[in-house]
Amino acid sequence: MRIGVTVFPGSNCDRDALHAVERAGATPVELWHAEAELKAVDAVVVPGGFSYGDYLRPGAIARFAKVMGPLEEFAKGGGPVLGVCNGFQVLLEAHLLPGALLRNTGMRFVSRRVRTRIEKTDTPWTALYGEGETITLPVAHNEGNYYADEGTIRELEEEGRVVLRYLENPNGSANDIAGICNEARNVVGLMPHPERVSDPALGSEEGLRVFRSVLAAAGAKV
Amino acid sequence: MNIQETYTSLGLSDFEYDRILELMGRPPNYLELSLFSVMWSEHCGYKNSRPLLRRFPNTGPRVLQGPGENAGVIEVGEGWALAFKMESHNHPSAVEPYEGAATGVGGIIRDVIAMGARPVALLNALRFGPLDDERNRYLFREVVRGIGGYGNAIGVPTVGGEVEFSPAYSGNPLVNAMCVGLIRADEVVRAKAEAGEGNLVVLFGAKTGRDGIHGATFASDELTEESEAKRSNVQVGDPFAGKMLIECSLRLLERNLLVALQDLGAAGIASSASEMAARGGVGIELDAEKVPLREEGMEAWEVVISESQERMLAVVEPEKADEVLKVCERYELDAAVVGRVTSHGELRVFDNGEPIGSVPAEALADAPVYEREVRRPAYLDGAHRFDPDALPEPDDYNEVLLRMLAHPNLCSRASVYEQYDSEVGSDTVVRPGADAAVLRIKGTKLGFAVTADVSGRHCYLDPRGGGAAAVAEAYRNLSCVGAEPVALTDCLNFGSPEKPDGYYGLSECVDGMAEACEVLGTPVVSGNVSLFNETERGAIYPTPAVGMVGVFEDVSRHATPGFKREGDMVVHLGDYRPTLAGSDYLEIVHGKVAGKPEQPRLPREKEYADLVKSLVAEGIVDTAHDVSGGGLAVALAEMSITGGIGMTFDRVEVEPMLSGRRGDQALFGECGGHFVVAVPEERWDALQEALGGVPYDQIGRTGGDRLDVPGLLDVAVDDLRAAHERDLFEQHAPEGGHLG
Amino acid sequence: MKNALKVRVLVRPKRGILDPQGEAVKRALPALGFSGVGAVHIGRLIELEVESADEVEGMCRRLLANPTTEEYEWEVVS
Amino acid sequence: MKNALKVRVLVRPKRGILDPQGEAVKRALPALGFSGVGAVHIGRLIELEVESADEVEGMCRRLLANPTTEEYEWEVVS
Ligand SMILES: Nc1ncnc2c1ncn2[C@@H]1O[C@H](COP(=O)(O)OP(=O)(O)O)[C@@H](O)[C@H]1O
Ligand SMILES: [Mg+2]
Repeated sequence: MRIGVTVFPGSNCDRDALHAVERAGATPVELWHAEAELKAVDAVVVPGGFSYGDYLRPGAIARFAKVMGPLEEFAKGGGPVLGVCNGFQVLLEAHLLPGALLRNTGMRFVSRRVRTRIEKTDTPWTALYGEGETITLPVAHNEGNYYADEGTIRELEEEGRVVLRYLENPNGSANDIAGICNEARNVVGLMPHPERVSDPALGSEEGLRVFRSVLAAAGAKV
Repeated sequence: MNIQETYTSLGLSDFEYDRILELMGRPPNYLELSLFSVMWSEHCGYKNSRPLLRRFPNTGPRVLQGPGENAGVIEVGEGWALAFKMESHNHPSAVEPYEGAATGVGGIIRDVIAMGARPVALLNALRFGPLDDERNRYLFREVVRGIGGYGNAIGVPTVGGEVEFSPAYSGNPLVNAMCVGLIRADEVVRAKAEAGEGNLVVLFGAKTGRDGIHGATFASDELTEESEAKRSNVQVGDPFAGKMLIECSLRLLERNLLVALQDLGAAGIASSASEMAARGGVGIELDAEKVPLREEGMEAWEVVISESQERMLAVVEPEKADEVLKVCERYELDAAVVGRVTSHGELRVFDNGEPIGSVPAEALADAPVYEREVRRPAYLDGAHRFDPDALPEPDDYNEVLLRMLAHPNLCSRASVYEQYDSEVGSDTVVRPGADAAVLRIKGTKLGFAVTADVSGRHCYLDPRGGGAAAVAEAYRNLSCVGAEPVALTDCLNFGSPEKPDGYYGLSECVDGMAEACEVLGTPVVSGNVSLFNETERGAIYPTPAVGMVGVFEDVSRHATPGFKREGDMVVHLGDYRPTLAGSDYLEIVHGKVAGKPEQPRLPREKEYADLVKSLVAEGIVDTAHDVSGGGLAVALAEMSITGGIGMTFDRVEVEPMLSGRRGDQALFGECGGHFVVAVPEERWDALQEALGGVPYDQIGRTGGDRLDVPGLLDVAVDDLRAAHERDLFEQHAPEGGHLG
Repeated sequence: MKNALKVRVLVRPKRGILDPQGEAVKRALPALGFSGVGAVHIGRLIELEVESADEVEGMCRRLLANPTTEEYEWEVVS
Repeated sequence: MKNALKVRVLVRPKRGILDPQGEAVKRALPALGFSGVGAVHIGRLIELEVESADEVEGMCRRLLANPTTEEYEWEVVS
């Protein structure tokens, strides 16, 4: 299986994501922002970082990058797409997911480990977790405060589209939302960084199943 | 302005001007004078510190590159090497803290890139005035935000540092940034314009504007009311461009397109070009009009000394120039051929073909050297006459410990380092909060550890001992996580060298550091000097900052300070000769900075630290902490708090430790050279055997939820934590300037 | 650019949307001795030079403001 | 607040000071299909309700703008 990782100017977790993909047992493929092609990948990770410096708004400029055209098609066609941190912001700006990420209520960048709960396992990115399972994940962001209008939040909750929830909310997110998926459930955005806890050498492998899940999902389909 | 006013305003002395006349054989024009002004400033030319720096040992079996290049380089193993350096950005941060700190980080990153290394870790050492003052709070908050703002965006983890507060730094904060880069040992790039004549000089990165013109001279002056007026010099960092510059530089090197690479720092293109020329023994000609500009109407002299950030200068073979420009385009950076390497040995600047300045590169690189007068300051005798026994002994040690743990100098630094991304890169094995940060090298079992340590108060009370103590503390911190300390970089933050008692502090500190480096076997491979850290109120403490790097053969064998299990045996090892002289306790509880701290016993420091390191490396110990600020009680409290497990002293052990000592001395006295480790009972025999002849005491056991030293202390771990986990930005309403 | 128009775009948080920055400023003002301040809102000021104003509306909608959380207005200032 | 004045403060990078945000947006625009855009500058819009306009100048100087790198202007809008 080939998993692509987009690289925008200013992405900085791209190498980490490629490493995690490799550890999960898939073939990592770099997707350069200026090339409008997905190189026949089976899934795409939009990694964290500060695409275009986070200038204007995080993700606002990156969503117009050339690679985003085919990526949007891929997502709409049901291809598994994961946005992590800045990648989540990009997917929101591209309207592949609803809502927005506002400045943290504490007005500071937060980098720490937080306990979270896996709420839904019926997405290609969470299939290998147990529903209700608690995992500890790193967060590192300035704008991770999830916001959507009341109707949207209600819809997300009712349709079971809140995929990951903070047990220790680090940023003021509505309903402690740490991650959501689209209606078709193939596009997932997460604020915490599973790729940073995907290697036992760093003391935790709790995030690796995110990448293994998409492999397993593909295996089941083939 | 007459000529004397001109060179004086550029920071040059009469003596220096005469020397320039002699070297040039004619009067210099304004551009040439500007070049001398920046290249002969302390920041670039080390004119007051060069003879002192020669005292540092700088060779060793793992040293691949000592001082003199953009960064020092040491060998790790399996062909891997680390490039690292520390640098100050004190003055810019005093004027504009956010951008000053941010550009400090950007600048040190580029030094590491210039060696061809990928930046993989950042650290910082910070000093501010006390937080009860609004301006100090503002500087602290914005400096931390600036460090994070740059480091987080650029994707290099900030893994460690140091921060303390003292009135000695009010108005003159210290902002020292350190960067470590990873590189293949056989791919180290040197900033020499070698391969001589005919090669081209390429500038790439951000466009050039009027940023920080004469910033280097500014950094070498005392801070006065007037420097407020020089504010238009502030440089603004662009981490986004910085990130592109990292990736672009590494790509150019990987594709073997460059002959030499040099970052642009103080005095911009002119300074970088003259350094490259001097190192390579060649000349360089620059065409000012070829430089991509951000602003209109810039004069040629402004163009070549502008300090716009996020730029690099490379020497390129002519046939590869097009390819270089193409790579830069891929990363959306401006790039242009702005000059060529020649054999005439001069740095020559042209403006549309007209020569507008020409100076021998050697002359610029050869700043005059001053041996300053040394006089032992009078305050030392007074400070040393202090008698700790004259202090009243507290009657409630619980309360004293809680107060100390909550003090800004001893409380948790989490509110600082949680603003830094410490994990990006996925190599951080031990995150901030331990004695040193630990990182792995992907694809190997190898790793390295880094720490930054500073000893301002100690140096104030005893410059020589304090200099040695900073090096020794760094050595201990690395040993505690299980790394073999290898080499260090330093940043010497001092007052004016023109004042004989100020120069005494500098000279003595350097001697103390040099001696410790000799004994501990950790050479100095790079560094930076920041003098004239004075305000109208006087000089800062003599404050050398040490950034030390150590290596692991097997990074999975490392230790952290937190207690890990109930029932572990807690062992104190090393020297125990606690003194209150110069201690945190004395300053926090009694408001005194006085006494003569214990002299470090360097050979023993080494023996004990090496032992701790090997205990960790052999897998006997996974819990270790050195005893430093706040003494034994604070060290144990930190181990309890981070581990979430209490500890009880054995009654029989307390007696000998106390013998003839007051409770405060035993609990809070400081001396260096000692450690606390914890092991499960089944490894107790192995530990005793490994300890050999080293002095040690099994002082108690982990367990429960209290820290209990019978007769002296008995506090719940939760209370310790509540005191310790204090947010240093509590009153963090943005007071004054910049919303962020 | 010849004959450029200067356009000013103001982007502000939509009514009812959390504005942590505005809140922080509001809290800071009394500490600095400024009383009598009510609501504070912080947004973005964008100044552009354009050849024609035709595309400004599109730029605002698609790029300069986020319709989920922000509203905008723009005018040609010279 | 009764009888509040609405004040609008515009804060922008000082002339000559690098404006990385503006630069990045300007560079990105053509790729997004917006051509014919010259200089772009990005600053802050601050809207406040105050009882009197007397203190606005002080607020700008001390908190709302960073005098080292930014310039500001303000007006009462209603
Ligand atoms: N300015 C800072 N930036 C990042 N980390 C910091 C900073 N100051 C302190 N730390 C981290 O907090 C921990 C405790 O620091 P310190 O008390 O100085 O340790 P030690 O006494 O072992 O040198 C260390 O892990 C250190 O790296
Ligand atoms: Mg320590």
